[in-house]
Amino acid sequence: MTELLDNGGGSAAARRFMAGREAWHWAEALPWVVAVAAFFVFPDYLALGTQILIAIIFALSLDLILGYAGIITLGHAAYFGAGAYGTGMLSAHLGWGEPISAMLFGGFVGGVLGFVSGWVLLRYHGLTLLMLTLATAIMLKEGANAAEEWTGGFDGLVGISIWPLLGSFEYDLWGKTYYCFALVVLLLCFLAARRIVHSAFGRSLVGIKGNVGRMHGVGTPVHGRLVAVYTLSAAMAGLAGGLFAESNAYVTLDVLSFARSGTVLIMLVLGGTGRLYGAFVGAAVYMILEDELAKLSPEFWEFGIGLLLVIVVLFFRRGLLGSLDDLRARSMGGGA
Amino acid sequence: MNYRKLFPGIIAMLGLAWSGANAETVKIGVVLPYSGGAAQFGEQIDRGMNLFVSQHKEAFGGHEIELIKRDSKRPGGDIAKNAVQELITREKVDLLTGFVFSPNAMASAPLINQAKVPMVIMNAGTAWIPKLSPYIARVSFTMWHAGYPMGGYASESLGCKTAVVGFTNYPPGKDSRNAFTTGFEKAGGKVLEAIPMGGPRQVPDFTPFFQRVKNAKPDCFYVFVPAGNHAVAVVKTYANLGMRAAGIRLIGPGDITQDTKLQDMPKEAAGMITVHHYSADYKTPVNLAFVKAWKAAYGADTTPDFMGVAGYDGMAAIAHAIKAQNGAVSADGTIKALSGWSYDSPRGKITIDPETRDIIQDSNVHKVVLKDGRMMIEVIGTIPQVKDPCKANGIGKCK
Amino acid sequence: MTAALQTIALGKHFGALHVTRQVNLSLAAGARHALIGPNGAGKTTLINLITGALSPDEGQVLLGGRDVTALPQARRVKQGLARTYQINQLFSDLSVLENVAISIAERVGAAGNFWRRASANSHVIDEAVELLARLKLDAYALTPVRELPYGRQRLVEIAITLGQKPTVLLLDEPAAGVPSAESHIILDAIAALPEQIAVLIIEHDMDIVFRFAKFITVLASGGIIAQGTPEQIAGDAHVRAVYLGQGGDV
Amino acid sequence: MEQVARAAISILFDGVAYGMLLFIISVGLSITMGLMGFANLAHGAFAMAGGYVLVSLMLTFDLPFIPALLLAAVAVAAVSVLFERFLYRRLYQADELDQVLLSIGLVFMATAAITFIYGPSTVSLKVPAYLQGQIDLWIGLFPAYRSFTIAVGGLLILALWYGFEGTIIGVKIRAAVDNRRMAQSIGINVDRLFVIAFALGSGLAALGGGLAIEIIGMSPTFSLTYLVFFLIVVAVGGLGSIRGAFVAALFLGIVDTAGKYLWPDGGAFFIYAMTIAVLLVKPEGLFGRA
Repeated sequence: MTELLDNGGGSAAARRFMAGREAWHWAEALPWVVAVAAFFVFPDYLALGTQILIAIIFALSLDLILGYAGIITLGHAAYFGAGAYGTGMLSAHLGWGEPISAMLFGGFVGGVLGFVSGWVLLRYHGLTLLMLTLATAIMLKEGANAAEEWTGGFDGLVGISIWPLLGSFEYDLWGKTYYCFALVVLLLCFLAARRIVHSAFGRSLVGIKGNVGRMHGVGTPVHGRLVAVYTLSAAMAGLAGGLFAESNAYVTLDVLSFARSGTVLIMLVLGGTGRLYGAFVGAAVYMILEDELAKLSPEFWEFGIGLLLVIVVLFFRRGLLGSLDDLRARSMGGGA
Repeated sequence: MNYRKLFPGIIAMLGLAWSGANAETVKIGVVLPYSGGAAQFGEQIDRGMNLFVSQHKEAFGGHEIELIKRDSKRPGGDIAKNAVQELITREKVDLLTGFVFSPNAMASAPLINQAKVPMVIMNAGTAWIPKLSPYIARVSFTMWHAGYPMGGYASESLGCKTAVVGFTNYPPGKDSRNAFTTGFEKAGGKVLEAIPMGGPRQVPDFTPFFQRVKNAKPDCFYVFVPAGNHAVAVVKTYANLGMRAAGIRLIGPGDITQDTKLQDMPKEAAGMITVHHYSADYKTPVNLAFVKAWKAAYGADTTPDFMGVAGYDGMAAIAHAIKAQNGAVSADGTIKALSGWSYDSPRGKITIDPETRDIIQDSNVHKVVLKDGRMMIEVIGTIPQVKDPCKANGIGKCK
Repeated sequence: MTAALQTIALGKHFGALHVTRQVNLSLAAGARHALIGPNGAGKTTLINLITGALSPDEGQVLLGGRDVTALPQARRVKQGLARTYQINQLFSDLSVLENVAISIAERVGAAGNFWRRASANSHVIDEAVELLARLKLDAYALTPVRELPYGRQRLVEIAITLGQKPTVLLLDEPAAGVPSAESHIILDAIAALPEQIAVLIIEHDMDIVFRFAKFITVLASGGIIAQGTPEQIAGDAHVRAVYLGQGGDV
Repeated sequence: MEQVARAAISILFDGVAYGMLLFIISVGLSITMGLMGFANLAHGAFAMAGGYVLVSLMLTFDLPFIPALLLAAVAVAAVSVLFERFLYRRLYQADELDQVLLSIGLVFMATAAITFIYGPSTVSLKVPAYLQGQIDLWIGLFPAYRSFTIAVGGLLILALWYGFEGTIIGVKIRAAVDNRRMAQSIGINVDRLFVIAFALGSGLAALGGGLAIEIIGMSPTFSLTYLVFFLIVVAVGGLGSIRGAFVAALFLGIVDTAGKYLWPDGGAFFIYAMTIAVLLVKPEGLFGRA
């Protein structure tokens, strides 16, 4: 490898190396194959499937800030919820139910909120940031509870009526339409996220996460960069929220809850942070397990989830995907 | 086991020819909170349902039932709605029941409209819920069954001229506030203030709210809190602040004197007046038998409360509907069977109002008394066969 | 001619402790200026004040004649002020190439673009490759930094700052921790720095200082106690007293 | 005028009582987070364990209230040592996220286990007659149980103050909070300090959990429900600062009580607004080190 850059061939090799970092691996097709196959194999599980896809988008948005920029938050539901209420209120109060634009509006609301709150909050870090994000999300929830005329308060926002997708695909009980819709949205969000993390911008985020002092030293406008990625992430969370509102045709204060912020964090860390696909694995494993355990023993599903988390932390420290990597590296290292 | 899954189709075809000679298996989706803070309600209703099934196998007209239970967890709507969607599409249930929290029932209403699956509500008491779908029938109560008569009773019989309302700040709480205020002011009383006392998820420290009431000195203090954990805290705070000595009477719907919570309350609970449709201490033969069976099934230290009874009665209603349709359960058929259905429940006579699909039942005035070291409910008055006053008077969303 | 870097009466205190007092420095373009002084003299604090990591309580910092005292660190970098760190501040999981590319992308403004692939910024990559070749790091370009020997890591530290194309370069003990067998790498690199850059070097190793510096400032207790050519400083009795008093490493 | 005075007194009294409770439970969390850098979200589970052990001791073994309360605290402290040795210790050097995940996992398991053993309802207990109703404190009648809570909190803060200022072990703990590496290098057995601090924190939490039954109720979801409040006390007070935790807890108790009394429609709004305000101005908390 050391000779690669000799003799003027250096630039080409370097470019190949950089491009290699972004290259697609065959395994990356797996989740999509699974998702498409699930549509045909488990037609009765599409409602759950839709919720999983939405959770993946949400977890993916968190990965952008947590996994790449190192921003730890316990209030990410604020943006999910803002998106959900944005989309829901657009339909319930203004009568606009076109699903794609309404969802985009949810993303817009999430993004704006992310920009404003990020501008203030991202000057802090550590426990302080954790508490600030948490308190902000809860305040938002209290606000939504108080603004009952607009949000429906504790009752939830009823009267959301979503038009057929692209004018022809109705919402159906089996959730076919929304499963497909959510899958397409997820694909687009994923491509965007992948593009972002492999841009020079994304590299600078990794730099900020790894060594913020040095980034100041090379002239990075750190705060601005963090606000930018936070806004992107909040917008993506808002999209997920909008999709959630549409697929349920109902929004309650729950979308803003601490539990939702916590759960998405758990999902992501479970799958593995900073690798995009961690969101896929974490959200799917968590939700399927929750669904199955709840059926086995509705009263005590929590115990199983708790045990899983403890085991993951003790034995699979870098999340499920990270541990898979380690395992592969070890077996390959053994051979070399 | 597997062959049973293959057969329903064949059996159904045979059923066409044989019409009725066959036993059908009716699938019933049960959506209740089985985890989290509300799991105690799920447990009560679940026990009530099971008790009925074990006692009255014959009531189902020879048909088998299969209960498919799903955890609705929180009152957030989304989880319940997903559970309902899954029960309809994956499990293909014929009928839905359960529903402790109003938002969960509300969120699920559009689905049952679309799928035409009937829903028998066993708790969720926000008055206007049956307006959301023609396939909803309710065997529990509305907030107005207790709050409205309580208002009249407080003014006329307890001699309260002024009252303060303290309520948990969510739809049933506001519903109850409106019910009491309407009843009380119609009878000539004056509500000085209505104080929201935090949300339903967690029991707040009531002291600051009650201090405020103590300093306002009303004759009556009407409190609505969600059934369960809140009630004991309410009475304890009332006792600790010495409000009885200050001449303030604590009244409310039966949620604050829930049977399962009575024994945890301090002695100041004695003398509280509430209006409700059930207590385990009712001395009717039907109820005595019911409580006896309950204790035999679940232990001597357990007590059924109004949720347990709703589970029991709800199952009775479902059994009736199944029998009436001979196992072939449809939404329209179920509602038709339940319209006007009457039952001799542990709480007294109940009827499903054919007009509103809501329940008609007695509202009883309860007084808490201390007997042999046990808190007991004594019935000191009855307002017979109350139709939901919210819909009867066409108030707000009940119009 | 305006100085590339100038400080005017710079001062900083933490409570009653004055860590920097009345520091007047001036570096012309192409200067080779050393800042020496015993431990605790306030050298690193001074660097932090100049770069903007700390803000001074009094005085000014001028870059190319412009007052930058109120500007945050990143903006000063954009105006041509770069620094290395006494303890390596590298992105140790990334390759040498990427370490340098992050810096260059930042300078040319590519890092603000979240849609363009990093590998498509060919001018950034080309420049990085060329820079690494200049510092004889090209053989390590694709190696993760943490696998490099320490001396080479110090070199990466310098490479990152050169990616900024600075007009003023602050080297904070560039040879600190480098085993003597490798120190020539650093010395060569410093000797090969582009001529027009004004360089301020903080160093304990007097060999390096005297080999490299054309002008020396001596700092003690936060204040300047002597300034002059290497010969003048070497002959300064006061400086000797300070160093010998410290048992320092002259 | 008398009305206003009466309102002010009751707000202050109830606020202080609530604050004391928050302090007793949260102070251990502040120590563990400050000393060990461990984000232990399961701290409330130890409080919850204390509450349930107390109930069991009183109902099953018929112990009187105060001995049962103390015994519960000691028992939980002892058990917490096992957790520290076998679980927490393995993660002291780990990423905060892993710590969060582990402790949340423990919270879930604790919630499920408690539900399994005690059922999902709130538990309650019969406090002795002398703690019921009102007592005369010369300047007026006050709720007896809350007066007791304030007294316990007061005693604890004195004991902790003495323990940390006046004993060797306290000095060591403070030194280790300040600078762990330094403490280690001058020969302090940091490892053992961790066990002691963890057990102390858990024991205090258990004591607070026992006291909480009568004031804010106890159910299997306790540890998750009140987690946010404990974290607020720690963050607002400043990591590892006992004085900070005390001031923050009283502050939050009084603000929350005043908010409910004066502006019941505001809900929990006040407490979060104040938290945000404090942290924006003092990111390290009131008594935290920058």
